[in-house]
Amino acid sequence: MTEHLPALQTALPLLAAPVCVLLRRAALVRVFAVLVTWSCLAIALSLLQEVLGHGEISYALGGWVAPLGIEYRVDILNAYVLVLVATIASVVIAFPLAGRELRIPKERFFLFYALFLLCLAGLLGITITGDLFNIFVFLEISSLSAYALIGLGRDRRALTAGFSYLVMGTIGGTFILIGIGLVYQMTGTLNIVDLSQRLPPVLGTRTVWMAFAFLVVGTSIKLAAFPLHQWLPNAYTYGPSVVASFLSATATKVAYYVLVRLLFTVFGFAFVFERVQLSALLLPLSLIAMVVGSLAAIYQTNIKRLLAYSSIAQIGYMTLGLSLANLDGLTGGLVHLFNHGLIKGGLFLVVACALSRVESPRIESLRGLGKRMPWTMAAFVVGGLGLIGIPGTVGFVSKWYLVLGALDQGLYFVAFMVLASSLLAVVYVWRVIEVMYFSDEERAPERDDAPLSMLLPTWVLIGATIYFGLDTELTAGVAEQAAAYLLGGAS
Amino acid sequence: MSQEKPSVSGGQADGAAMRRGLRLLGLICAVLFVADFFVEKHGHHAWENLPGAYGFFGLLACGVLALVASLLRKFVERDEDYYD
Amino acid sequence: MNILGLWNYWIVIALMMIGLYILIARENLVKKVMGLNIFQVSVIMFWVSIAKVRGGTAPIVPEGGGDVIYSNPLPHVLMLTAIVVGVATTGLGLALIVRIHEAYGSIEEDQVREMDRAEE
Amino acid sequence: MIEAIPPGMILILGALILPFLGGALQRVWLVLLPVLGFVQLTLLPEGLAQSFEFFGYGLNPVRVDSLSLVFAYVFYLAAFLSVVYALHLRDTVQWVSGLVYAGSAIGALFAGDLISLFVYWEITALASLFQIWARRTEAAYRAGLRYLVIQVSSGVLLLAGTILHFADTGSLEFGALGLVSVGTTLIFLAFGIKAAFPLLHGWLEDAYPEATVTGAVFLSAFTTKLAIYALARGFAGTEILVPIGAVMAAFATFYALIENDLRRLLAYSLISQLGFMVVGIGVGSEMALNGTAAHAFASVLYKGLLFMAMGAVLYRTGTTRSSELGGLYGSMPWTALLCLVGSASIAALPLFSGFISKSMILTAAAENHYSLTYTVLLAASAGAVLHSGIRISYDTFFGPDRGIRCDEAPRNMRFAMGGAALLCFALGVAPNLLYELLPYPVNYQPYTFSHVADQLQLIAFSVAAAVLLVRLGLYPKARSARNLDIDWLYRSLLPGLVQFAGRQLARLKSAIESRALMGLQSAVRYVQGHHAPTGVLGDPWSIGATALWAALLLVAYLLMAYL
Repeated sequence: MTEHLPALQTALPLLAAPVCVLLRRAALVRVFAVLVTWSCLAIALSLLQEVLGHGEISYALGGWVAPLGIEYRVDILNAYVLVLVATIASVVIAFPLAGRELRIPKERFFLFYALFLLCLAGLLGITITGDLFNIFVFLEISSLSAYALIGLGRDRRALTAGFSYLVMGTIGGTFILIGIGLVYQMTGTLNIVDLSQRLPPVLGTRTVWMAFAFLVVGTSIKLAAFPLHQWLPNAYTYGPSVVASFLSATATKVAYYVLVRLLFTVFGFAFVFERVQLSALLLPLSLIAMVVGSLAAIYQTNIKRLLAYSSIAQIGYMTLGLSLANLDGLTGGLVHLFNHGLIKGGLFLVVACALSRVESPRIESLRGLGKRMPWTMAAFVVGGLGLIGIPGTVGFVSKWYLVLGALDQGLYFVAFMVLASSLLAVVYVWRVIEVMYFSDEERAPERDDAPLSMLLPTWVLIGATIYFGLDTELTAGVAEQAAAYLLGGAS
Repeated sequence: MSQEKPSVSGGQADGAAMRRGLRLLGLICAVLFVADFFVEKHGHHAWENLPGAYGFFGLLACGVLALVASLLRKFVERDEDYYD
Repeated sequence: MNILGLWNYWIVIALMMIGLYILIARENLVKKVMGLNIFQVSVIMFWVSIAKVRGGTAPIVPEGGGDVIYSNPLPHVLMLTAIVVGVATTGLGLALIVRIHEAYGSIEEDQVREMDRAEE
Repeated sequence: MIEAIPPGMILILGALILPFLGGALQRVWLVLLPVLGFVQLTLLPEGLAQSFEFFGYGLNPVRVDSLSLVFAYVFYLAAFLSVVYALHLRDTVQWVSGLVYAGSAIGALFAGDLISLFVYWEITALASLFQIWARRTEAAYRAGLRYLVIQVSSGVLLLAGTILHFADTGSLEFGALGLVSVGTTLIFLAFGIKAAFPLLHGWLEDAYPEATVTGAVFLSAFTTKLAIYALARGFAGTEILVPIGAVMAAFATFYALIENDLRRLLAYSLISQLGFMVVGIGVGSEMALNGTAAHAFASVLYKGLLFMAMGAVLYRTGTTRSSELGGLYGSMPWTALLCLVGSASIAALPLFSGFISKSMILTAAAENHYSLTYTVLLAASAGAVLHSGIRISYDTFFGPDRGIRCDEAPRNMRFAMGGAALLCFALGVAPNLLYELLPYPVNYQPYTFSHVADQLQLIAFSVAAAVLLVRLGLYPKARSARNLDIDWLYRSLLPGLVQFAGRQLARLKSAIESRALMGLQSAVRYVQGHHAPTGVLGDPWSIGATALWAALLLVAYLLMAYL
């Protein structure tokens, strides 16, 4: 049984999705979906343990051996991402659905769970597979269900947001498909490990350069890297908060994983950073993303939109880590992948909690909530501190590595920008806190916090941001191993 | 600038008590100055060993400080609600 | 090989540019979906065309084998999946457009954005 | 057991319980906390060190040595007196933030590594902010924001410096640093901001007078002395500090002489006193560092006393403008008397605390041949007699009667002022109480015949000079005005520049529009409104625009590949 864990990792949620549609009863479906997701988490954790203990796992799907068959390959990097995705999914799925945020009635909630499981299957599949075309397929599975999930938002703008996401996501996916085709044309293989051996002799050809450009731009769209992030703000703003929580914590992170995988495993460090000099373009774009995203967040009037723009800035941090192309930088990027997933997932759940009590996600409508919903808002404060990067939270750990990475390259300006954009984060987090705690309310509001069933998942994520801020063994430790593994002897 | 007020000892506040106080101050200064001739000095600078050096230094310093401060005021003084 | 010898690429590129151009320049959401389709089709054609081996035949092994050159079957198979993805995307896109039309009474992107702005 | 709690934590954690207590219990707890903390401090074994691992780096949040201890003692005294002084309030926010502020400042004194120091450093910044905001006026709110920005910048500089320093040396220890690298220079600047170095001092005279009655008392004790401690620890003997300190002592005296708001006058006087300490650190000899510590100790007490007295006046009369006060002696005799003790201390009158500490720094400067500095400091001492010795007391309590009649300060305020005054006097009479706490063995006797005679002369003649100057009309008269200082840069010049730039941009925009240069025009629009929800970068673009960007980026990557 245990040797089939890699296959189960994606097969379980994939098969469970149609079952949800058959079960139909909302309560029943919810329990079922929770169980399935938690099993996925158990599988992911045991895979990580296996990898940490015994090294890489290679699993030939259907018994067809690579490179002809599809190989599932788990190494330390994707085991780590699998754990993140499964963790976030496990927490989010346990969060009670709020009728007022969804456009479907309660008796059709099973559709939400079916979509959610499909999306999860896609994300886990992208991460675990060792086959490029398989990545594309899973990417489309997760993306299609994500478009639909966004479209479930009650606001009619959720529809246009979902549609924009669909068009842009498809452009991205198609770019990736072209890239894969070009690579296949040159090497005749789709297996990642096989590719990494067959590609080096033909790296000089224009076809490979083309493939590289298409793949990077394609994944950049999925990743919402500046300036291709335009689908993200509206999608997260008008989609249901729970969906925003899940997607912000996983979808962009998995895309980041794909980018890392492509750059370091498929094309290789020497090609990407020495011949193409990717950093020359990616580094400035990352810096701009950090500043522009944070600035835009400052001016937003809608808290979900604020968080969405903050995500763009944080994605900038991750790509920055990548473009620094050294051990500390890449560790910072990878560790931020995990840390930002926790923070942003938690913060969107906070918004979901808040929206169970107030009508609108506009920041003004949070006025005085600090007294009315103390636990919810305390969670926001803790998560916000994480975004800023106060020592003791996960945000600090990521930024620490990024700054070290920048200093290691002698890029003092970049290190400065990382710190400066933290200051911007102070401003946008403070804006919300000010409204929540320091607004003059005529009457002291009744205490009316979100139910425990909502607070518990929220605090699991928010608590984790503190826990992993202090105990960095699992996150930074594993990320550093993964970074060292990716860089190989390159740096 | 709106109202002005004589500080430290305005003319109109010169009561008998004030006059007595000032006379006492004068007396103290005189006594200290005279006494200084009989105190053994071991200052770090030569001028410190002169009798009454600290007294005259105080007098001089206060004068210079007040003059420079008045000068500074010409440059930096604005209405009280300047920043509002 | 001269420039024209790569005519399959020229077709692919032309289609791709047409698709992208429609996406960029047309406001009508249905037309955007069509542009997207053309864009996807160009990629599918690209994959299929690179599978062609000069002088090759359909990859069906004749009875008893034989010394035959086949075209590469793998891209065709992969493109079946890609076509399915494309159909699903189109379906979802059109479904969203129907909903957008119900909610806004328009499927012109600029008009929809205008309405959204007014709501802010 | 009680030693295991990091110093200061008693105040911080205890303060967090405060909101849940009610009535008398709350007040008892409030007063009890500094006492408990003080008791814990006396139990701390010197040389104690606590450390723990923080993702691979050993941190050392508690390190006890004599330099930390002397500051910690006076911080606890100040916390106690401030709390008693604030006892009449009905404002839990001020109590909690005040205690957290004091606690984190004390915690910072024991931070053995730069990261722990940074954490405490930022907590002091945030907690102290509420001492200003709690005044709940628009002016206080805005002054608080400016204060916050500068304090947080100090923290950011400290963090940046720490990281660079760590990259250089691989060590996070907070010991002697010296101006040796970019990293330590940044740390130096971070300390310098809080120590109110010239040009970095704007926040102090800007924010302290805007604080609440009790807030100014809290503020006067901790932030700047913490910076002095940090400088003494990290940069003792750094020569550049001598001129910096001398300039501080001098220019602040000028400003103090012409200031009308008496709490702002005290803020300047505080900067001037800090100048003495900075000189002491710069001189760096054992005597100088002892003097710095001693003077910090004494100045926390007498400066706190003066701020308390002015706070009491503000509390009762609603103003501290010199031009509106006078003749309050009849209404507030106790406050007047205790204020005189503070004035005597700052004027360094023999038998009061300033006399036994200030002269240590002066002597050290002279012994190390800083003659010019010595002269400047001496002049600043004479100036202190003028502005803090005479003017504060005279203008408020004894000057021409303005007809203000009010009650004496509340009992708790009188009690706190009495305590501070008693300490000022006790230190002056029995300097050995303080000398035994100092980091180095003290070989100094303030009560020599010549020293007392010199000091008495200086004071008496300064007073006489004041009288003469007034008679001659040369003394800067008190009048309602605002004196510009460095904060003008960011309160007036910067907003002005931004406005100017905005106007220029707008003009540029119209000029360009008229020429119909589409590209440039959109660039200007881009710069202008870009990030707002209606702006280009704050509002998602249409699908087409993003698709275009994707294509452009693709071209960029392709070009990179071919180039």
